[in-house]
Amino acid sequence: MITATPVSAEPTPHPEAKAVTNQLGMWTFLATEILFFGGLFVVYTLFRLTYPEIFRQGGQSMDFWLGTVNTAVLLTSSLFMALADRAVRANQRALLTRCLALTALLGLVFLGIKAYEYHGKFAEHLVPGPGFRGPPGSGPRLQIFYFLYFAMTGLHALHMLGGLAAVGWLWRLNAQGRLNSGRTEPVVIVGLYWHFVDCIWVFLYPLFYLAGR
Amino acid sequence: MNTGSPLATLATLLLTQASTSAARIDHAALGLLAASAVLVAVLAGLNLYFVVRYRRGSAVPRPPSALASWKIETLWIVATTIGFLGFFAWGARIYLDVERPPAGADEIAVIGRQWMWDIRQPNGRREFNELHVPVHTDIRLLLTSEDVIHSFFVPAFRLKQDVVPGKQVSLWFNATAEGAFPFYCSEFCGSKHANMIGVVVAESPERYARWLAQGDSAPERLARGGVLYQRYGCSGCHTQPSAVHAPALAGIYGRQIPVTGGGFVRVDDAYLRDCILTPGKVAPAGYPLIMPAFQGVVPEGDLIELIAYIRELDAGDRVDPNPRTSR
Amino acid sequence: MKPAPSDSGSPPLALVFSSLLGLLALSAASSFLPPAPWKTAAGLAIAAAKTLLIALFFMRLKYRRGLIPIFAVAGLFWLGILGTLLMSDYLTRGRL
Amino acid sequence: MKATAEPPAGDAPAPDYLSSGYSLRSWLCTLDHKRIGLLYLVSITFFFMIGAAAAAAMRVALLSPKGDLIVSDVYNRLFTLHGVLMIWFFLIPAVPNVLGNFLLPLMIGARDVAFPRLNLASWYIFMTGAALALYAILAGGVDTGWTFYTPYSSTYSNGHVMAMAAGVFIAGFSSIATGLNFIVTIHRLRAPGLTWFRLPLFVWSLYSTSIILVLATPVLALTLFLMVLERGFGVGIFDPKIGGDPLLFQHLFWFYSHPAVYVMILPGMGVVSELVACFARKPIYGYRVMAFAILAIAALGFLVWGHHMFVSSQSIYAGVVFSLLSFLVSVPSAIKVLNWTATLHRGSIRLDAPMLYALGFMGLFTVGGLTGLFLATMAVDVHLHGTYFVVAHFHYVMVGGMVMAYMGGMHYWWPKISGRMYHEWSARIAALLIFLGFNLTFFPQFILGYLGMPRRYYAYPEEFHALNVLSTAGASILGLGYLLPLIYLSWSLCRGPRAPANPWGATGLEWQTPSPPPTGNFATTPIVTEGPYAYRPEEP
Repeated sequence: MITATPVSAEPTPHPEAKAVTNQLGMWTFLATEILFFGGLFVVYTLFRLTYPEIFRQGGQSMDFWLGTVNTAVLLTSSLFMALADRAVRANQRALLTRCLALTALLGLVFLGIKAYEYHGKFAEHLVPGPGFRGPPGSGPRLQIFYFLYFAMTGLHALHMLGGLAAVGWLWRLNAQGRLNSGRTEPVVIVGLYWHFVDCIWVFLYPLFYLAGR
Repeated sequence: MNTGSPLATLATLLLTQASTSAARIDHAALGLLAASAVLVAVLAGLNLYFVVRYRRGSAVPRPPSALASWKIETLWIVATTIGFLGFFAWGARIYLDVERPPAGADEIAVIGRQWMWDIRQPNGRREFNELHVPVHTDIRLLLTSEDVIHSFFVPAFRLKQDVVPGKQVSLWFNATAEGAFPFYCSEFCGSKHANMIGVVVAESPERYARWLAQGDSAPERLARGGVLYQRYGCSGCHTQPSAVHAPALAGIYGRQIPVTGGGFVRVDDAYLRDCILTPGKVAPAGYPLIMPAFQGVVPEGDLIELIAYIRELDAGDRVDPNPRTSR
Repeated sequence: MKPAPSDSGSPPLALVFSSLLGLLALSAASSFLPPAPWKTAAGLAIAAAKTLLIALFFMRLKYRRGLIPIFAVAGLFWLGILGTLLMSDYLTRGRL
Repeated sequence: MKATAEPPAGDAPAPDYLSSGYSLRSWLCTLDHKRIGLLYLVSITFFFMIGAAAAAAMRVALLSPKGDLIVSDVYNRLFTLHGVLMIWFFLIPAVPNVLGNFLLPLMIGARDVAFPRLNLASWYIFMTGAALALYAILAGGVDTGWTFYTPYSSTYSNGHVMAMAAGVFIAGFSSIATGLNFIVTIHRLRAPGLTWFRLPLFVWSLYSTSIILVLATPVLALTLFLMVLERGFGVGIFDPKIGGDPLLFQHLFWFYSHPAVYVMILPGMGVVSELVACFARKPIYGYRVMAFAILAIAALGFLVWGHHMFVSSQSIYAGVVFSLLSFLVSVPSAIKVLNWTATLHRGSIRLDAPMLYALGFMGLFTVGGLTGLFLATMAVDVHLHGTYFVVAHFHYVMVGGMVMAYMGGMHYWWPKISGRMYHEWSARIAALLIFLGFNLTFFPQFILGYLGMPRRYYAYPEEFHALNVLSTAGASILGLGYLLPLIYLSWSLCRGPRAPANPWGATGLEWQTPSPPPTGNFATTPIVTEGPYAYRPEEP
């Protein structure tokens, strides 16, 4: 059945084959993430079809401009991530440093704006639970909207934190001189993740910030 | 009832059949049991035979099989599929009958709460963990829960329905035998789940009527619904003529009505329930949203009676709504 | 499966980025129109278009062959199963 | 049968993986898939014993119908503990993470899995989840049942639901990491010549299992996250008080948990295929159909979750669809049973202990599968749902199926794992004890269920007494059956005779390398020239 032919004592896989393996791993992980966030989107759809009025009411309390600016911030961060990917393949390490810094900076700006929004919701007693005070005329059901808002944007923000940690790791690798055109994989992998988290937000934006308009 | 059939007799030996559904469900189960027994016997027999005959070292010939493998594979894929689809159809047919309540059944309200069953007869007689029903009469239970999910399970009727908080569901049966049949809570509901049990007392219609009359003489359910309709102030706005612009409820049940934001909704138990507890979710078109929410104000027991009352208001030209949607 | 050796024929990232910003502006602008049922659908369609741009050019899915695109779509397919069968319950039983 | 000889005397033999280091660090920081498999083995055996102790306590309590041996709150915590530990900390990791981790690279001729660091991380994630679950148990326990149904879990239960759910949530990521690793490994690291249709069925089953793990587990994570958030906020989308729907929790939960049942049984089917082929010395009958059946079960398994909700007040029309799909998923399962039987035909059969387990699996899984049809038949499920019939059915599939296969696999690959042989007759006796004890424990529960005894009852009406006593009697035999292997396998570890590379004369790459295998698995990369199961029954 098996012929044991001595190919080489220590088979070293081709670097390109290893790259495909790594990317396949990352895409499998992203499929997992699609189900994770996607389940929430399904739940959102269900409730929006069931109680359309709470999404009108709730959507009106969202800060349209903060949401729009945040979307632009995140899209720009994705651009710099893509540029970082290009820079490392072209072996431009100084450019890579700048791109990574801008990506992380924009990620932090996004989280800052998000925190400001959360703070506003806390101050207005719009957090679901016993302390919830909806606008006049709204019923207890409005809490479902805010529950979904906090669950979905909160999970997204957690993913952003993970992404920032990953970018920090890239920064360190780069500072140690371990990223170059011969070793681009870490940038590609982190980039896939960063862009994916960006895509999630692209959907959260119309679902929450444009719901009441 | 199928008491004549030998299969049914066999099932009776195991467990009393006390409802019209019980025998049909037992038939399906016995059909499955028979098919399973044959399959297990054949497979176990073949395995044992092969293990003995083809044991290592036995000198039987082992020529390669002449029959193409794909023929056999196709054969048993087709055979199992057809067999399984048959059982699917059998079970689904009975299920649809069991789940769809017949028209004109007597209605008894059942409220589950940790850890007791609170039951209200049509005439308002209230009992706990006991359910009196007349035999040979269609009975529809209106079930709801005040806290967690319970499940109302009568083994002798072969019937079960989860009782879910926040919605009203129904379960119908027609008892065929007199006697006392235990019922259980069969969805885990906390510490005393195992104590949430009771007895269905099925008796002749005459004895049932006598029993019903003995109780505290609460008014009929509809009359009580009418009292509640006044007490919660519904009549102030919803009985025409009224100074307030509110939809008239007489004859509204079962109709398709236009709602704000476009579209139509059929007025059924679930919709009325929504409108009482949280008005404005899907409000009738053309009326200002001035009604207060009754969430937490009307207890479940009153709610069932209120809805029953509204349902019967001016039943003259009413269309019977599809009862399936309200299960 | 192998990454294409070169993606020199690809549009410059700046073009992709400005399309993304353009779509965002379109989405934001549409919200100033009077309420209409199609606006939700339009918002989601724009979001899908943005996602497609990001996936194809930023995530370089356009230059991948073989398994990776399949893996990328598999998650969406399974999500469709969840959504379809879940809705099959809710859409045939009336309201919650 | 062609066993590759030990490396020629001239070469310095590579040290085997067990003797490549003895320090604690060499185990806890290892990247070797074989050592990680053993880390899992030790952990899940520990959780199995706790779960089994809880089961034993429950069986003892049920000796009395009045519930006077164990009070209700303790009993409720026991069955929750039993369910959570057995499902997430034993059954799901058992075959994939122990046998799969150990064997997958060996079977495909690879030096390790694709991501060895992720593999080790997966064990640490698993242990973190387990630590949280154990904390929840020790701090006072959880009484929701392993299904965590809302609103009981989110509002009414006063147990440590959040810690327990967090433990399961975290353990889920370990499953995802393992599944991801296996999928990429099977795609990328197969030996030259090892095409898809030359893969052993065990590898096929691991592949299908991994797909389920990767695509279903995130939905469990999401569901538990929402439930815990609801417990934290005090309201949520499963809460009927604000218009939420408790049934939505059940939908999301079973979207994971029904496919998870296939995570528990598919690898067992893979193991049994290996055992039957080896001990009947015949190629698996209908190999391709078997491979497709495994894939079909994994795919269709995602479409049937609603059969857990026939009486939950979900739409009856959705129920009909789910019932139909449930019957369809049983077709490939039936095909597998029939093909194993056909494999025995004209074989050359030896009843070594692994084969006894495999035959036991075939019988018990058949009963478990057929009783599953009772539950897929909607009208019959209306009566049987939530009764002991479900408990019996589930245990026939999980214990009668999965655990039997796991035990069979452990015995079959024990020489490869430990490098030692076990005592054959002790193993045969244990297999028979487990088979008998199992049937005595769980068959009466089918009858109990049909008579109407609901599950999760610490006290029950008098008429169920006799059958419960019978069940407890069976459980004591079953317990003894599980203790025996612990004893003789431990003995074998120290005193057993050395195992040759291929004690069963089996085909398969894992038998082409010494027992126990060297750290890098193969001295040279094997090249595969034939399909699996190249057995010939005519040869003795």
